[in-house]
Amino acid sequence: MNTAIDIFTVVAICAGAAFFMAGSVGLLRFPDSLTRLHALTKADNLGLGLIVLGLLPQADSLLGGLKLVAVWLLVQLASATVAQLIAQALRHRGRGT
Amino acid sequence: MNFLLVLSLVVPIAGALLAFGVGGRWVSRIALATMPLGLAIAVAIAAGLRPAGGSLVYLLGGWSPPLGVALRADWLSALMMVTTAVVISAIGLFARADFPAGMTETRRSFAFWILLLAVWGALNTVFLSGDLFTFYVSLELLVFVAVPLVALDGRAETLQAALRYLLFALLGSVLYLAGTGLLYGAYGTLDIGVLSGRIRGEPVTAVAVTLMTVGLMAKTALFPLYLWLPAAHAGAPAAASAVLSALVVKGSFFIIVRLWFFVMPGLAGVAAPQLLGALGAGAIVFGSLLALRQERLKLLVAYSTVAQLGYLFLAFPLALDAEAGRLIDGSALIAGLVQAASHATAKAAMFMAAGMIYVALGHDRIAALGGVVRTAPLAALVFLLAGVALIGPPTSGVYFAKTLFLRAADSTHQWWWSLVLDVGGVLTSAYLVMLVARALAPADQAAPSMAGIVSGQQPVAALALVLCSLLLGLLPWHAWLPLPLAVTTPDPLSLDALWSLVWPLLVGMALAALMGRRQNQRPLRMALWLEQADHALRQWPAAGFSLLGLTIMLGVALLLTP
Amino acid sequence: MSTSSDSRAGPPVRVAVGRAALFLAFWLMSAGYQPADLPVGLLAAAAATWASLRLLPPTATRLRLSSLIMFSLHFFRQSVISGIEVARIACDPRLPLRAGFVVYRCRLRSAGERGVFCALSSLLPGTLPTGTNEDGDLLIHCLDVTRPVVASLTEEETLFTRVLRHD
Amino acid sequence: MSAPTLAGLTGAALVGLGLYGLLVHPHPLRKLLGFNLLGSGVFLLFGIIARKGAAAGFAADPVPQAMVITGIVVAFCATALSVALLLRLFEAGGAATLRPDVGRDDSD
Amino acid sequence: MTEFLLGAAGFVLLTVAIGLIRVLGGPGNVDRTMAVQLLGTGGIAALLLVAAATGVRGAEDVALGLALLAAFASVAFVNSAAPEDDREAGRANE
Amino acid sequence: MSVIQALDISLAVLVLAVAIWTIVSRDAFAAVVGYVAYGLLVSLVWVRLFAVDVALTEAAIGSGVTGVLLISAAVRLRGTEAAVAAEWPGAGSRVLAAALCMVVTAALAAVVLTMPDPGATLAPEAARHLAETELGNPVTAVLMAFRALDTLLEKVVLFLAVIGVWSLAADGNWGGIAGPRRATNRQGALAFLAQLLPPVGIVVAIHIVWIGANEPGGAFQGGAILAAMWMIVIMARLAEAPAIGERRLRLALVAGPAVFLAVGLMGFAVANAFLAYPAGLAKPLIVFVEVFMTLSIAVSLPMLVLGPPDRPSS
Repeated sequence: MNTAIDIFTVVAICAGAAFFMAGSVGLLRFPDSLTRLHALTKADNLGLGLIVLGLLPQADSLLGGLKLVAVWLLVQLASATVAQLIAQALRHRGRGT
Repeated sequence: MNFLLVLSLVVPIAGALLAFGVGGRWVSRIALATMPLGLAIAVAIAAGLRPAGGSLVYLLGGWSPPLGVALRADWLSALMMVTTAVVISAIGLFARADFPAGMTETRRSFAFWILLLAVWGALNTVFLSGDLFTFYVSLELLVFVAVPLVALDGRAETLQAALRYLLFALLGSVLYLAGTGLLYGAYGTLDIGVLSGRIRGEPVTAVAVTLMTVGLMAKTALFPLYLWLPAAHAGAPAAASAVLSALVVKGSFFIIVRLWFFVMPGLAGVAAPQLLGALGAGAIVFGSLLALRQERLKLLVAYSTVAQLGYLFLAFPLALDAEAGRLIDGSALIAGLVQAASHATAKAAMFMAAGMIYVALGHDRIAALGGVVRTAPLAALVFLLAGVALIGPPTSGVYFAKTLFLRAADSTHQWWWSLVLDVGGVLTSAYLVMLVARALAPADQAAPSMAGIVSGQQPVAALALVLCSLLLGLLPWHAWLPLPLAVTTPDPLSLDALWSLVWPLLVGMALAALMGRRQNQRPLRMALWLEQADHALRQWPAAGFSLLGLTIMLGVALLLTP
Repeated sequence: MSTSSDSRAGPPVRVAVGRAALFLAFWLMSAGYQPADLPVGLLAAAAATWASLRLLPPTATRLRLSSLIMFSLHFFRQSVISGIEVARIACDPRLPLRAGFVVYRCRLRSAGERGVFCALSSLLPGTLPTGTNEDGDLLIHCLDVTRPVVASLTEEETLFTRVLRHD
Repeated sequence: MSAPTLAGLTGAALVGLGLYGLLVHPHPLRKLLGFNLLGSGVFLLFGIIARKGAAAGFAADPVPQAMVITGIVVAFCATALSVALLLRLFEAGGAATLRPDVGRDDSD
Repeated sequence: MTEFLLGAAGFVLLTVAIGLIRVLGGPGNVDRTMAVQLLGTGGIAALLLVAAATGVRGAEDVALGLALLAAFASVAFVNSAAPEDDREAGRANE
Repeated sequence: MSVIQALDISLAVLVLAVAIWTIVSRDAFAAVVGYVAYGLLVSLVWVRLFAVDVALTEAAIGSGVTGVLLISAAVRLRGTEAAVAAEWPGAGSRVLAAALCMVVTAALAAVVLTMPDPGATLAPEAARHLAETELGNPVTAVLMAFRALDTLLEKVVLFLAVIGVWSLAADGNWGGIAGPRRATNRQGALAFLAQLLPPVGIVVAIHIVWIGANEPGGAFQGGAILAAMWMIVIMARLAEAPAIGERRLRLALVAGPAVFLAVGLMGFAVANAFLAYPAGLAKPLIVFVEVFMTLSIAVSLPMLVLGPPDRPSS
């Protein structure tokens, strides 16, 4: 049972880390700011989500695990907003204002 | 009795909080009402010291050090607290006209009165604290009071002066904090009493004390780290300048004294106190000569502060007992603190006088001071008396301090410091003589139309302070301070005493004629060179190098101490 | 801020209770459950509800729970799929980017609903709302304009509209 | 090398770095950043002291930690006051320079 | 397991560092603002992993705090860099 | 080398790299962003040092609120860097300065390396007296009981900083308002965030203040989060900052230090010492004081960030 849980954790966290890497690769390779913004906000969010998912079974209690979910939800809200704000700012800049 | 220690911090701070909460016209009323109370507390502590055996201790929250924080009062605290209370009360009286309680709340009055109370609380914390970290917090309190005071007028140049001051003072605080941390890490306590029992001459102590001392020197504006002082002190409103020059810089000086004399008296070695004394000597000579070269009265007074701060640091080499290898908190230290008290009262009065002259003439250009004796006779008189008090006639605190210094130089065989003291006296006389000459000159223009009217209370407040400074030497110090019996106050009317007053004046006159700014004459090459050096030292790069260089010199001096 | 809520007779109690329950749940999530702490949790929920009602005055919109679950499932599935998509593009040696803007005519009219929808679609990989154009249509930036972006957005909007119920 | 020692060395390096920034950079805002780095380095020195003082069941000595918290608050206040002054100086004088005698009003 | 979690934390930090190099370089301030966002998400991930590995009590609260403030810096940037016409519009509305 | 050492080293390298970027980058804004990133990383370092209270403070203040302050300043000061370029000291001076700074660093590094392990500590003392404070978190016990004077004075520093910032106002704006005006339309992503996040932030902040008695957390960290939430609301133009002449604001600003002072003075009467708490009431009193301190902090920080009032109140 414990091994199964550990394997789940390892797999989920590895997947999460892979998304973080993909995000950074995107940041390096994508040609312009808007596309880089995609890489930044999407891949990293998914990465964090998977890491939280992997850590859930390692938490002491159910509520302890839910706290991690709360963290993830807040990051989601933040990056949803920031993505739009930065995209708008970029569009303004594109128009030369 | 001991609870008075707490009250001396709490009363001004509570006053500041209350004034802020109530606001409006009540701000100045609350501040003024706090003053007699604070003065009474300070006097009561000073009076209660001797019966209590020379020191009072209060354990905050009932927690004893090293875990808890203690307040301690001894003669140093009492001397500085009474001085502070007197100066603040006088400034309060003086400032009523400049910062009136109008029907509607105004920015300047609101800020000034609250800051005045806060500076009092902060200084009392400095004087009473027995804990290195509490020192840090109170140092920061002083910064947060002093900087808004500098910027109170809101002109671009005072804003800049305030920003320079803030950044440099913050640097000083952080260096001090770093040293505090290292001492805690090495000895597990921040309490001065406990620490002095544990501290040893290790490299970590040398590094910590170096950082702390240099940080505090930057805050005290000890030469050559004075880049912020002239503009800041000269740019503030008169009452604020008086606070800054008389009191705020003394706070950080006091902490250096606590650190060197009470935390590590046996670890100072020979070289480090000499270095501090040398910086003091440099301040005296450099600051005074530059005061001679100023065109504005307030700047002259500010440079005079740079010079006068130098005297305080002569206490370090002169207090060193070479045989015992430790700093003795005896007559040399007393001299340093009495000098601080005399300077506080005289300099506050001097800034007040400069402020009144500015109001009366509509400017403070030294070249155009002619006729001030008629336009603002009282202000001119106060200025003259304050200058005399700084030179030190036989009844004054400065004279008393100088006598103690000279005796200490004699008994420790360090003749060169007596030379510095004499030179300092001559230079101080020189700029006073120059000012008197200007003031007595006939007015070269019709009475200026911009002139304002000086309120009646203001000269009274300033005069009271000057008299304090002039008569400080007559106080029965022996009854109160741990002075060796051999030291006696000299007879103020003896021929020796008179001569010691007259000869610096005579030499000063000659020097004033030589060095001062004269119309239609080419300045001396040395004067120009001085001004260039001053200009460089007031820039960040040179000040930065001085700071780093001093850190390394002091560090080496302390590390090499056996 | 008070003006907008003053015009109403008072916030509907149901909304307040619903939000308070949500905030209490969040308290339990972040603080854990300890009976002694519960009064503080209730206080926190009350304070949060007060702030929430001032910042976001209740509207007549209600949520349908069953549709919300449906939508969430769709949303998570979609975000994983498109997350992989972004990752694939980033790591593909040929970098198959065909980035560009797509104009999307949003049927949601209320500002709040639109905000939620924009936030959700900005979380979905591949699409990024960058504001509105002169006609009030959403300008969506896409990593790959050749994909059926508008169609999938329409589907999401439909699912999203089902969650909302207007009284 | 243990984590506290490493943090301490980082702190020492930050002190030097911050000192350099504060003393050499001419722009006040950059000086302020230097000050913040300097302060942060000093706090990290407190951090290693706290961690090396772990005892009595505490993972770190609470006294230095409390001092750091106080220090962070004070550093923030200082930063806020500096920024306010700097912005006012910029508004009033049109420049953000610390060099004295620039734009000085020599008449009355 | 501890070693694995720490390794994962290190890996996430490393990838974040790589991304940081890219966005801090600009070209514009908007790009640089992304760096904060990048480090917000990655830092929280690393923090959670380290906390789970070393068992530091209360680290989740730090993560919660960071998550709450994750958008803060970007909001400040957008707010202060908002074009002047926006402010004028605000004034006209009064 | 173990994994954790590798992690610590890479964290230290990253912290230093971002710090160096902050100092050397040409552009002030880039430097500021570097500093915000630095603050985030440093709070990770604090977690590694098992100083979670500090990590929370650093996260909220060091990178959060300071970040906002500096970013706004950098945007407003854009273009002023070229003007001071002439004030750079010459290359020789810079090298010399760097060398001198390195001497300071070397001295500190030597001290760090020779520091005994385990070092001097007051942890056993604190542990012995912790029960008397009725708290579980030793850091809060130090802040609120053992070294309460410092905390009280620190709150006075905060209060004075607010006065200092306000005192920079133009005379005509005294009593007025700072910060952006309230907008009439509440649309856009920013308004969306400002409507959803603050209530959640309130819950978290209260949690952190409350838990601070026993676990990492406390008044300052909670107050800073509340302050951040309020600032988001102001920045999103959902509300205006209060006028500085407003009585309620003034009372909220002094509430923390004033209540602390009052409770401290009460100690004279009921516990035989200033800043002492009577047995059995220590924890409730400390929490009581913390509530007001949280309020003051939550109000002070936005006042500091918004700067002096720049328009009269209507």
